[in-house]
Amino acid sequence: MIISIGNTMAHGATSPRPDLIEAEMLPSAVPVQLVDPAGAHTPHDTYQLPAGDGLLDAYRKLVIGRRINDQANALVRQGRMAVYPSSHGQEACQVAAAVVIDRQDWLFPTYRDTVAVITRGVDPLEVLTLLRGDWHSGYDPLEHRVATQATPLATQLLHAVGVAHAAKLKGEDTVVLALCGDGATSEGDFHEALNFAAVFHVPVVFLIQNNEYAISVPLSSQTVAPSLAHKAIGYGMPGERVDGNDLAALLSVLGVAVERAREGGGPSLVEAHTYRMQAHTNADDPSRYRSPDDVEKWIPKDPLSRMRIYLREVKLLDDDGETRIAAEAEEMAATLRDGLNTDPVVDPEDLFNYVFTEKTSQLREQADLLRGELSREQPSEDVTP
Amino acid sequence: MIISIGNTMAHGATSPRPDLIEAEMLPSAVPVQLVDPAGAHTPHDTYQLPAGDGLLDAYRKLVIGRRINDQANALVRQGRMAVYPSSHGQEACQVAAAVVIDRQDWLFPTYRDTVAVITRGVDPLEVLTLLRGDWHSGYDPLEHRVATQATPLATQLLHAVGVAHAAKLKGEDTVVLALCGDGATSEGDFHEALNFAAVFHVPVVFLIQNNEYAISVPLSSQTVAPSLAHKAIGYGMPGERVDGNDLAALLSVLGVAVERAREGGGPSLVEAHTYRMQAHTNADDPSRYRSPDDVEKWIPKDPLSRMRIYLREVKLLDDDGETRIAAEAEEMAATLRDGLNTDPVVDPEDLFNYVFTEKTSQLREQADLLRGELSREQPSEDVTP
Amino acid sequence: MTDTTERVLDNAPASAQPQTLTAQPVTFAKALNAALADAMEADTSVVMFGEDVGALGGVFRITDGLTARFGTDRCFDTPLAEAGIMGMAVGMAMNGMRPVVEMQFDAFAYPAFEQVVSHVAKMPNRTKGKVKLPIVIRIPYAGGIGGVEHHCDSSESYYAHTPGLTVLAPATVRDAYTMLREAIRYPDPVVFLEPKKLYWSKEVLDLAELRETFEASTAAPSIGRAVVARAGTDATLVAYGPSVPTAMAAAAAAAEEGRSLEVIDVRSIVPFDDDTVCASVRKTGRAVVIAEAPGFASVASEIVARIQERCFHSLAAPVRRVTGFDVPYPSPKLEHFFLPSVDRILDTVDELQWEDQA
Amino acid sequence: MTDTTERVLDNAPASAQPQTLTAQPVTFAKALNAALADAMEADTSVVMFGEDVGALGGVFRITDGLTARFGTDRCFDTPLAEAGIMGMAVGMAMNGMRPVVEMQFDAFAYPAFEQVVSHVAKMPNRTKGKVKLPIVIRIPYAGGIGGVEHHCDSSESYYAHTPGLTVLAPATVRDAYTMLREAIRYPDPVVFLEPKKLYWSKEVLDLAELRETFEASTAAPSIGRAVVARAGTDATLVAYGPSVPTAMAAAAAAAEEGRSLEVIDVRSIVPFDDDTVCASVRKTGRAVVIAEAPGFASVASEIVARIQERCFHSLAAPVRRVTGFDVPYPSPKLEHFFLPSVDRILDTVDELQWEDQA
Ligand SMILES: Cc1ncc(C[n+]2csc(CCOP(=O)(O)OP(=O)(O)O)c2C)c(N)n1
Ligand SMILES: Cc1ncc(C[n+]2csc(CCOP(=O)(O)OP(=O)(O)O)c2C)c(N)n1
Ligand SMILES: [Mg+2]
Ligand SMILES: [Mg+2]
Repeated sequence: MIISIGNTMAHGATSPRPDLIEAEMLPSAVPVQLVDPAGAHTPHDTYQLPAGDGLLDAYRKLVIGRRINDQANALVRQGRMAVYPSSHGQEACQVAAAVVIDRQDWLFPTYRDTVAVITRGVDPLEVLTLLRGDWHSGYDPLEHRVATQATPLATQLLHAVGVAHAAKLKGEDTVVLALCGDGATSEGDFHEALNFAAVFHVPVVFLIQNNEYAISVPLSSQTVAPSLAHKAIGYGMPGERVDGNDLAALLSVLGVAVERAREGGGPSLVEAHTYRMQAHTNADDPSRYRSPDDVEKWIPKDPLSRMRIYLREVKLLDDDGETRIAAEAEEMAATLRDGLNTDPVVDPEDLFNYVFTEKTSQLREQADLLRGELSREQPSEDVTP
Repeated sequence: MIISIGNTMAHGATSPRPDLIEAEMLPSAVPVQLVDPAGAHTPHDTYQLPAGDGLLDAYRKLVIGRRINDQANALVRQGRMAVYPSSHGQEACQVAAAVVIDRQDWLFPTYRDTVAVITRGVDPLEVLTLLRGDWHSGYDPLEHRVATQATPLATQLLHAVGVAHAAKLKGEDTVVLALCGDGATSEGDFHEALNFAAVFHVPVVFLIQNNEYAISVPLSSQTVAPSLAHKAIGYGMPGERVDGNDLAALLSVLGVAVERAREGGGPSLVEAHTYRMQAHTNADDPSRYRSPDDVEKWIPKDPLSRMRIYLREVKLLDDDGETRIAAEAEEMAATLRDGLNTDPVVDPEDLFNYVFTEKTSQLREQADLLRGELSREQPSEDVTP
Repeated sequence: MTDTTERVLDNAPASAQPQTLTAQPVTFAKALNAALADAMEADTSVVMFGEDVGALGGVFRITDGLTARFGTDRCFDTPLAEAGIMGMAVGMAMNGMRPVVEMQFDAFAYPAFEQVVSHVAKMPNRTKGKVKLPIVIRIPYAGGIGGVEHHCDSSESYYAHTPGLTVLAPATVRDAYTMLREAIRYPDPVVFLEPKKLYWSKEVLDLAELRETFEASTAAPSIGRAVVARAGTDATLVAYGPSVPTAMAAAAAAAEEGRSLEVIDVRSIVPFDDDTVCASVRKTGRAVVIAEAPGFASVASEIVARIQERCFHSLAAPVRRVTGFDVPYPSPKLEHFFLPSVDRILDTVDELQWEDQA
Repeated sequence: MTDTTERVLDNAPASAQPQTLTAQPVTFAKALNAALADAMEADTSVVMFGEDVGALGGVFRITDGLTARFGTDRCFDTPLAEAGIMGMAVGMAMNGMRPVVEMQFDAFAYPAFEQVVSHVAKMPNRTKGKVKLPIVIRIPYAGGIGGVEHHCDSSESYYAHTPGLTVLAPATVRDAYTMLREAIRYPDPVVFLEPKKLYWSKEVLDLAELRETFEASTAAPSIGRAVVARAGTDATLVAYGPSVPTAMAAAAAAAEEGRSLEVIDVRSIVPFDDDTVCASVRKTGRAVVIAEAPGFASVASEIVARIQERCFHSLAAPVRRVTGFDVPYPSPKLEHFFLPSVDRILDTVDELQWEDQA
């Protein structure tokens, strides 16, 4: 993939050098890797290792991210959350997505990207409001420039394009990083989002976390394309593929894509090859569709271990550093535990407060009805049979 | 484009020869052409000229197709049809789509593909029922293996995949040729249809008639991809581009694609480069968005003239033949005129007869209401202000 | 189109059914699963597909075991695209199959809305019946399960408003089995709404007997027919799907207070059984319509409108509604304030002007 | 979010408007076009996009001249994808713009249904008002224009049933202008239904004066407010959008026969103006609700239900409906049998039990 892509693409029958255009947009033959599973640096023609301090800081966030996943899983088991879609094993994608963008940029996460949102700096308890079940979203998207975590698949990619297009019209220096899963690439909205982004030439980086499963459905039932990154050329944007368990490669590849977007080079598509190590959510039973052996194969490719080895190798990390990072991770876990072990106070009137800026007379009547019921009696816990 | 494509595509990180796979799926650098606008044969590495008699027969249909377009336009001007989306200039695509498939195959046309449907052998007057306005479709799709002409863009492509998948499950020898426009490629359903076709490896040939406009919107606002055929690789199917005004090239390229599908080689995508010479429909005013000059540039590329010159050159066509074909075309025009100059008899009860196999009690009541009204009085022609 | 009934009778070796032989507690989910299996056994043109319906057996396990038993040609996973699923179903039905598709949750059927409204609902009419679409769209439906956003919508009103769709919502385990089989055998497209919160409800049933009874007849006794789920004299509760058990509980509670409420289980939203509903209301003179969906412009509105149009002079009080509020479906911690409850139904019954008017 | 009203007042140089200065015949289409232009002039965050809205000016020419006047950043064509248009509008609104999007015809808004129902309608609620979505979804609406299939649907019930959407349907040229401007200034998403068959209807109006009146006030006088379009005493006709002129014609015809019908133009389907409708029905004691959409589970059902709930003791007869039949919208040659007609309305009024009951 050549890094700088012009604004205007030659068209159809008259394109003078289709071979060149193709070379620019097709992904590299194998996913970009900079640090291999054993923790060794594997040099690459196009992509450089990020600077050491940045890498160390990202590693710290990786460790905290893993701890968030583990703690959240535990809280679900304890009944403190309604559901948790774990990103265990995908933390490198989560962290990279959050750190490659700047304050003025936007992140568009899915339900699985809790770690990315927390890494971006949003209050963890506000983030978990959704999955705890007290409201549909707990943080202020505008304050953090982090959209609500999207459940309807691929729909958020279009919102990302809209935010970017508005930014472009307003002359803002804003890049939008939009996340989705491999399964979501099959949805019509994925197609429309990539096409809109390319046609309007807006600063969006689409990052597919290809974790090989959409609930129970493996990638091979989702697509027979050479790779998901090969979809990019069909929209006229560059596609790239990267080892999704290699934090260094992710930072580098996404960094280039974000830079291109920021400089007016338009959107691009990055496919990160990773793996969903755990169940889809706590409600899922993966034994029905994959064997523990399949999962085990990915353990050696874990994003944490390889980065830890590499950082120790190059002396950016020592025992002290590890202890400090572990303590920070424990602190985060404690925050989650403390916050979620307190029952949230919910106000039934909130049902009516935000549907419209001003309550309609219909909603006023309905709120009155509920208020009347509640004033007559404590609502029974078990109102439906 | 290499013609035989294996059933299973190597996947993601492990694909051994991505360059080979890419070469198989990317379209040729320029649209395939076999007869140039001046009527000269332009030899091609991969595609051969169809046999002479087939070409002559297709030319005959081309001339009749042009006559259908002209006559239908006239009938709209005379108020005998509600609307007509003309395919003037695109007749080579229309004819090729209809003749490359066999009796047991299926055709999925759009609103613009009236000529293709008639060429396929469906009664012209039944075809024009829709556009005349007496019912939403006039022919039996099952009898002719021609789907209803689709208006909601790209939706029919999924139906085509379904028909093909059922055929495959039933072990039928059936290929499905599905048509859409360049604009329709932007719809989510286009994406889902191509992906489903590829994943289920079904015998569908998708033919995009890229006539450079979607009503007023030019191709450049629709996509910035190198070509629409470049979308194919993102689904893991071969893409090809062809001169859409070159009947010979269309027959050859589509013939190969149909053959591949028939032999279990799976779906493919063909983009035909053509041009919408007339207004989108009679209701349109193209002067608002393109200049007559743009249109004029395409006159020399007309599909009829080049084929006529070529056929005369190679002595497949002479004055006699031309006269005979012209007479046939006039006959078709007369059929259209005669049929459409008679007012259709419509039965108001039909409103209720086909919503369900058996009328619900609700529909029986509503039918009674209308019957009562009609028995009390002739319905006034002007029932709404 | 081939005669389904005939096919059903031809190909149904009852002994091939690995299934309960005597009455035992059966869940709603199991009844649906059995109905699918029996339908696939009886008619080889029945195919089941959707997201995660293969190896996983569906997120609610309704398709559990179907792929293992019938193979991947008959029950299979699709790429993740609902319009794709629905559009493919249209094509497969055009080519002689009887597709049963699963939309994973109500709100995830919305991407298929154009396919449903513009094609599934209209194709038979458009072709004057030449192309029938015997498609069943199964939708795990409504709330009450503590699901997060987008997992608890009630979408029946969208479909019921769309001419050409038959819309069914069973409320009992027996109906779950029989109505799904009817739907699959039906010549027209059916939106089949499965109340999620009832998936784990149980009835003592003999599934084998149910199957035999169903297969011995060619009728569709539930489509277009409501049932009196509980007889009563003072007022009528009209409900369907997830609201039926709530209505039954309310009637039981009212009985303790000496008020006799009749409960109508609508079952078939389209076609709607005016006769059964009106007979009840003409008898009782009072009615409350109960549904989980927001009330505005809903099926509940329709039922109220129909009752007052047809039973006006029998009514002692306005027909009232207990429905979801006109707000987005709430988060788990708030949903019990939203859902029609026994108390809210009883309050509403109390307001039906039982005293003489001043 | 910024205060729109302020912005509107700040940036509106009335003299910059190339527009009629005195009263003259103005079409509904022209009024909408002027409203868009004035709104874009008044507030630079208003952007207009959709299919063919640029150079062509929209297939109905409602956006005629906007690109020429405001540039392609402010009014532009998108690729052909309705979910794309709607989803992009959501994002642009999140980032401070006020998108006005055009769906080319009712039925071509269905591909955007998931975006509308799951995001446009829910985002403000989901974020407790932190993210407002001041989006206007313009939909050329309903039939009566001899359009072929898919070009004449009436889709208001789908939207009205969806909590979080404000649904407006103007019926007069004056309302076309004022209500579109209100919708654009409104903080919440609005589905703005433009009756196709009224596009070429005319009223004598001074658009400049309308603009000044609108811009001088910050109120939204039409949203949530019905109007009495014609006063009467014997029965109430409740209508909106394309059915209002039909209702007016019916009232005029009834007057000749000595019957005085009041006509309510609902205008704002959500929020619904119970007060105006109920005041009328309490006065007349009889009501007919008129709408083009199929009646089942529709806005008309809702209006009937509300009237009988609230005005039960004032009613001398059941509330009746004249709506489209529960069939797919017919082809041009059949549509006049389907559409509510003056005769059908008058027949229905006649059935409102004017004689003493036996
Ligand atoms: C439109 C839509 N359809 C179905 C679902 C139900 N669903 C939730 S997650 C999921 C799988 C998504 O897979 P993928 O995109 O690969 O993301 P992952 O869960 O692996 O992160 C499905 C089918 C949904 N949320 N939205
Ligand atoms: C879903 C949908 N959106 C919008 C339309 C309105 N419409 C009809 S034809 C057309 C342009 C289609 O362009 P293209 O696909 O290039 O086909 P062409 O008309 O050029 O043959 C549009 C926008 C439609 N029919 N369906
Ligand atoms: Mg995945
Ligand atoms: Mg076109």
